Amino acid sequence: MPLITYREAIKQALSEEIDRDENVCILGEEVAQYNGAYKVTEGLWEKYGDKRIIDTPISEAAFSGLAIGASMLGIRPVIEMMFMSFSYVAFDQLFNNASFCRYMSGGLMNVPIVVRGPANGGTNVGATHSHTPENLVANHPGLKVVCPSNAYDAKGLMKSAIRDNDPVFVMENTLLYGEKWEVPEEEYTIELGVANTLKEGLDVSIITHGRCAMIALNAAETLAKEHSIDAEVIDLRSIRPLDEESILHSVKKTHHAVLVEENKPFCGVDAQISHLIQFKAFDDLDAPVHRVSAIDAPQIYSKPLEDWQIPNETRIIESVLKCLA
Amino acid sequence: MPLITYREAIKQALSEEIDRDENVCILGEEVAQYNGAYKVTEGLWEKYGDKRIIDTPISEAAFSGLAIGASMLGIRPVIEMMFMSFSYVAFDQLFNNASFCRYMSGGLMNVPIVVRGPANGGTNVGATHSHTPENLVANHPGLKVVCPSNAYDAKGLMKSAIRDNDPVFVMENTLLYGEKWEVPEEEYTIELGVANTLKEGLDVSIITHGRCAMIALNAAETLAKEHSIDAEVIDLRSIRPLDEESILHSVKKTHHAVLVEENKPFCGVDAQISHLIQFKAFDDLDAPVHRVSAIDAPQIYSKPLEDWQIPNETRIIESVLKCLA
Amino acid sequence: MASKVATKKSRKKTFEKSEINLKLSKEKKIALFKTVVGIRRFEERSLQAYNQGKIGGFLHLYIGQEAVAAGIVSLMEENDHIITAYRDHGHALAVGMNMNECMAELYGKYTGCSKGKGGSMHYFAPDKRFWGGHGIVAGQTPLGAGLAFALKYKNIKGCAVCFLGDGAVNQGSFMETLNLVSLWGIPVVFVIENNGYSMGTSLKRSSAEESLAKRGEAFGVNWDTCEGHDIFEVRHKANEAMSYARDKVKPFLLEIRTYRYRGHSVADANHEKYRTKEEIETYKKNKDPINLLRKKLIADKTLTEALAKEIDQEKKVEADTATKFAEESPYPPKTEIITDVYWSVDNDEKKQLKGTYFFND
Amino acid sequence: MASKVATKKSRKKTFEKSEINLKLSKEKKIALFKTVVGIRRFEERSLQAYNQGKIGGFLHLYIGQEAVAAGIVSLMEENDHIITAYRDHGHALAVGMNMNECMAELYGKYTGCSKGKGGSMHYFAPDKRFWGGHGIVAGQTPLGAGLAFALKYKNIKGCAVCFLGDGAVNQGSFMETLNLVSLWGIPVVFVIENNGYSMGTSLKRSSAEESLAKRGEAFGVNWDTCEGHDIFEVRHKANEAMSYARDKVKPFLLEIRTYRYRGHSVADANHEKYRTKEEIETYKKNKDPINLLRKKLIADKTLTEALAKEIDQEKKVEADTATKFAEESPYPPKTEIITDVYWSVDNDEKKQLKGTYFFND
Ligand SMILES: Cc1ncc(C[n+]2csc(CCOP(=O)(O)OP(=O)(O)O)c2C)c(N)n1
Ligand SMILES: Cc1ncc(C[n+]2csc(CCOP(=O)(O)OP(=O)(O)O)c2C)c(N)n1
Ligand SMILES: [Mg+2]
Ligand SMILES: [Mg+2]
Repeated sequence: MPLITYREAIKQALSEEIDRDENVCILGEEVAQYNGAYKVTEGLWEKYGDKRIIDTPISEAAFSGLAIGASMLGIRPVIEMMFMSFSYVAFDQLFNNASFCRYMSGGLMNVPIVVRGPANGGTNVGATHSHTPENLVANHPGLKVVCPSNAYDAKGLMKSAIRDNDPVFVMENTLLYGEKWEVPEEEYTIELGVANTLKEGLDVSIITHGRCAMIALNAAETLAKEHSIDAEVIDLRSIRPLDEESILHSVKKTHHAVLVEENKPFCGVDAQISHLIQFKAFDDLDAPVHRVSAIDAPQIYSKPLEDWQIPNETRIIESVLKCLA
Repeated sequence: MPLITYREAIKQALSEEIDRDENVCILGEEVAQYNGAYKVTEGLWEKYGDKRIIDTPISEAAFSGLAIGASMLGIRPVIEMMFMSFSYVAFDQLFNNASFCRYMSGGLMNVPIVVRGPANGGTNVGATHSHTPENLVANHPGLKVVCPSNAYDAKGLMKSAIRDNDPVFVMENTLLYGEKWEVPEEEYTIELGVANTLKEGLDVSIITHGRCAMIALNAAETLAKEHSIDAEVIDLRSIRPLDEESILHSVKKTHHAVLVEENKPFCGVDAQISHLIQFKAFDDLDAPVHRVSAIDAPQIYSKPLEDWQIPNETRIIESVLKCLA
Repeated sequence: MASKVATKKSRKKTFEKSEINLKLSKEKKIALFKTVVGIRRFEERSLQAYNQGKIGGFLHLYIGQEAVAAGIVSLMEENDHIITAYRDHGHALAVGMNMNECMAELYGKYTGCSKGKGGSMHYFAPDKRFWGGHGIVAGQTPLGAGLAFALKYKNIKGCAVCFLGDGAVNQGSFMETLNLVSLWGIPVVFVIENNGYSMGTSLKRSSAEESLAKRGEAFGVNWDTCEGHDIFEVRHKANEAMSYARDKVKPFLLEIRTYRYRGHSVADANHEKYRTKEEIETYKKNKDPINLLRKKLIADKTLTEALAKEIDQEKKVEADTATKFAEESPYPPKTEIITDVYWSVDNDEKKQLKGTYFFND
Repeated sequence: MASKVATKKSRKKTFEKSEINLKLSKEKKIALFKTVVGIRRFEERSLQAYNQGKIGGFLHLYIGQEAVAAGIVSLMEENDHIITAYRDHGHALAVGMNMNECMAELYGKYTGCSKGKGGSMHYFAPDKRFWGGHGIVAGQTPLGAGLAFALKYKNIKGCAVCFLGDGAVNQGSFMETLNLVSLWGIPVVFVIENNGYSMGTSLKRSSAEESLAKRGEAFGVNWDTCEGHDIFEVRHKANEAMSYARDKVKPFLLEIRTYRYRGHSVADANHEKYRTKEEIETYKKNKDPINLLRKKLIADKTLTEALAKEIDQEKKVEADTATKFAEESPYPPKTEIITDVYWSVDNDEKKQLKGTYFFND
């Protein structure tokens, strides 16, 4: 299988879906002529032209809303937020209109848009550019959200998201864009709502999503080597819908859960998952569910501090050790 | 003690603080000449005039940001969101600028604004007007949020919020505006971060906030009468800062926790509190933490269905019975 | 009303004689009359139900503005679409939604147009190319642009008409959208229904420049103004705007001066505080769109006094019937709370969908 | 650059001779020169550090635009305030922040102006009435209005100057703010630093109307345009704008045409793709603000070639020293991650604060 970057995998997904369905188009700042701020859409404008790949002014509310309106008539816009942080200036459009129109019409319409872009810290760009709003999305029934941790998932989930008839957010990660994974040449999709067990294990379930899954996997290896702890690592991939079954199945086996994510802790995604586990697997737990999140403050600029603020191997290992203590 | 409405209590707080500090002013849509959409500011414009009570155009982003900028120079604006739902169109100003400016300046400034307005369902106004974004606020370090459940708290917390040097959201409730409680004539404030035990009990801790606290209190009485269950009811009052101590103290006594709120469940405030309890009182729990939230869908318009969608006595009682089963 | 407002010179004085209006058959004119009367009667009947406590929430009445929605919808061609704000009953009835489903929706009944899920502010009829009914001020404006974008994308000749109020022009989403549609050549007509007030705030207290349509110039958007009480003027001006949008594939900004007789919503008990009783009465007397149309149609022999009365009576009965229908209809079952959230859940006939979608304990 | 852009006729041809510029003492003129040179040298040095991998994140260089910040800040009176976007090093140095704290901030060091918490995009110096440094496009514009609002509220004569880019004008928050400040009479001067591009998007691809200042008319805001390479013109025009704001207690919209030599940020490797090399070179050759100022100051005998060189050398050394200072400074301790979040926590000297503020397991 070819080894390709996360960036390339997403681009393939976009390109293949543009080829497959004439209603798929891409809108966003600098996505066309500039090739995308993070080069995810590189070459697409040259290939598909102005109709399918559309540069927008810096008007996130307007072009998000425009995409929603267009989707009601069957267009399937994929909008790029240059950073997911910028969804804050389009919040009403994305979190009210996209999520509720179907419901308020009694099911007479649907909003098949995709909102994609990077949602991560770790690149020392400061508090305003480091939001990970998958928790905010998941809080709004009507929206769906996935967080691919690797190139294979990024491609498969992106294709499913584009084909999905509901609004789907795809949370990418600038730190992963350049990383490579094996991705098959044949067409495939990954269903929303299906977690991926990255490593099986018996002692503790590390449940995680996004880039944290990759860090957790490293941590699990260290745990095995240095602490003889056999951790299972579950990459949720999809936050809403959520693969509860995999979570519960794992916890019932290991009796210990450590949740790892980049969200700020208060009402992060893992607050919900912690509740879920203790609610549905109460008797299976031998210890409280532990969480490793971003340290609870606005994202700090200073690189070494930010690297400590967001989850890292050390903090994950510490948490697992505490959980198993 | 005089019996006054929740609305009147808030108005008294606003009026007393305007008298006390010349930098306190009120901005919002229809707050002045129209007396406020919900009449919370009735009479204040007549009393204090254009300088202190300021009608705005329907430009929430602009006037929220303006308030933040003004607060940096020592003005203490209290901005009314006619509905907290409308904070969505000012999201970036409120959730980025208000929360992070202090941090990004390394503590060189602070943003003493208050954002107040109703955040509730139960009035069949549909999905776009029924948000309860206290979870979104609490997710953002740098912001504070309180949810008064009665007139006494509303006044005391509002005064503290206005005197606070950080941005504080005060989540009110249109269904409470007309309800009466005893409120002393003498000046008082209620510190942020202190919960209120509405009823002591031994069997189960019902932990709640906002109007749900009042419903939970009724439920507790029914539980006592009809099921001989002695429930403790804790009204959090303040979500961030949070009175962890009271929560844990209660759970360690009753060994059972039922959390009640109007938030949508996925990453609602109670997801965080559930995590907290299982994390810090794991061995004290005899049963999983149960939650009663708004049923997980956009807010429905139809009145009887909405009354079922948001927490009500019946659903609380059912949940307590399940938790104790 | 304000004087320093920019107005473009009208080419026609009597709009009945303009081409688009001369085309109207007798039946079409009667249909227009039926529409405006129907809206008025429906609204009055719903107000009664509200006052009886049978419906709650918000009720934003369109009374006084009927000629705007009726006039514009009458111009809609097969590929035109419309969308509006929360004051949406007039537009809904004009596109042909029936009183039963509309009234039942107000009652929160299962037979309502949105099964009782949307309510007064959120009517929808995609089959009639009516895309709501939106509660957040100006929130519908980018959506309206999106409908028109879709037409252009699909190479379909048509336009989208997006209504908004005079207060809504000060939302950023609308202003961003004006630039976007101009830049891209999107065939959307924004119709500002300028009724002089946003809730209790008069236009001059909310907009620094009182000419709202002229704002279009800042974004290179063509604009015009129009009086909203005369349905023939509305049709004339809107026809120009909509034809321009369709033919040139460009946006247009049309400001229509109109008036609401009632408060902002039924809950607005203040509405004689922020404007005088005389202001209201003068408008009613001189500019009531229904009276005006009736007079004109009687003058040109389309209607007789008797026929006009008959139509009025017919619409009253229709509204009463709708009320009865709404009252007798059932509420949605509780299970309906969590349907219509996700297309994929609603269409999961084979029960193959993976993962949990709803998170109730 | 675009031609159909509206320009207001300038009363003066040689702005050196305008009143506000004639007032400049020799020392003041030298100070201006030092400022622009200082900005340039600081930026070049920081670019070097970035390319060496010593600093990361974003680095939006101001090179080419120096005369704008330097000129305007030189007009600030004791009660004036300023605020800008992420391209903020020029403004920071112009208000008198020193290179050490600025460079250390880029390095994320504890000695940085924001203790390493804000970074390149988020410099602040409230003591110098400089309120940031803001990363979200146009997010600073309502804040700027708020600073001016505070002045008016407190009956202080002064103004706030709020900078934004040519791409930022299409954010709703800015357009809402224009209406608000006009309606309320807020003494804020919005300065659009029109460098022709928002990232890789030329002005005509982002704004339907290329005259950005003229948008002010839609909101009744007075406006003017200005060339940004000649610091005397900047001072002349900005002085009119700021005096107007202070004296009339009203907003003003000033569009200044300028140019950035580098990419949007250092990460922008494309910047010779969306514009030609010639375009860049032509500007540098004919309009470099530092060259221009040097020539003028040599012509009027304020400077000699030798003194100009000396100043340049001095600023290079200052930038090098700052780099050394930054490199040798410590990172903040980990405990600093959760300070400066809440005023009340930071000032809880008696440890009486109730409740939990931070929620780490
Ligand atoms: C973003 C937002 N802010 C405030 C409101 C509350 N609100 C509803 S209608 C309205 C007035 C709008 O006036 P206008 O646009 O003139 O329309 P009209 O009601 O006159 O039809 C306000 C303030 C809202 N629904 N959404
Ligand atoms: C709301 C938002 N959208 C997008 C961005 C990403 N971004 C940062 S700067 C920029 C271009 C801004 O251009 P302009 O306003 O002309 O300022 P300049 O960079 O030329 O100084 C963009 C798109 C952002 N920071 N915030
Ligand atoms: Mg109006
Ligand atoms: Mg620019």
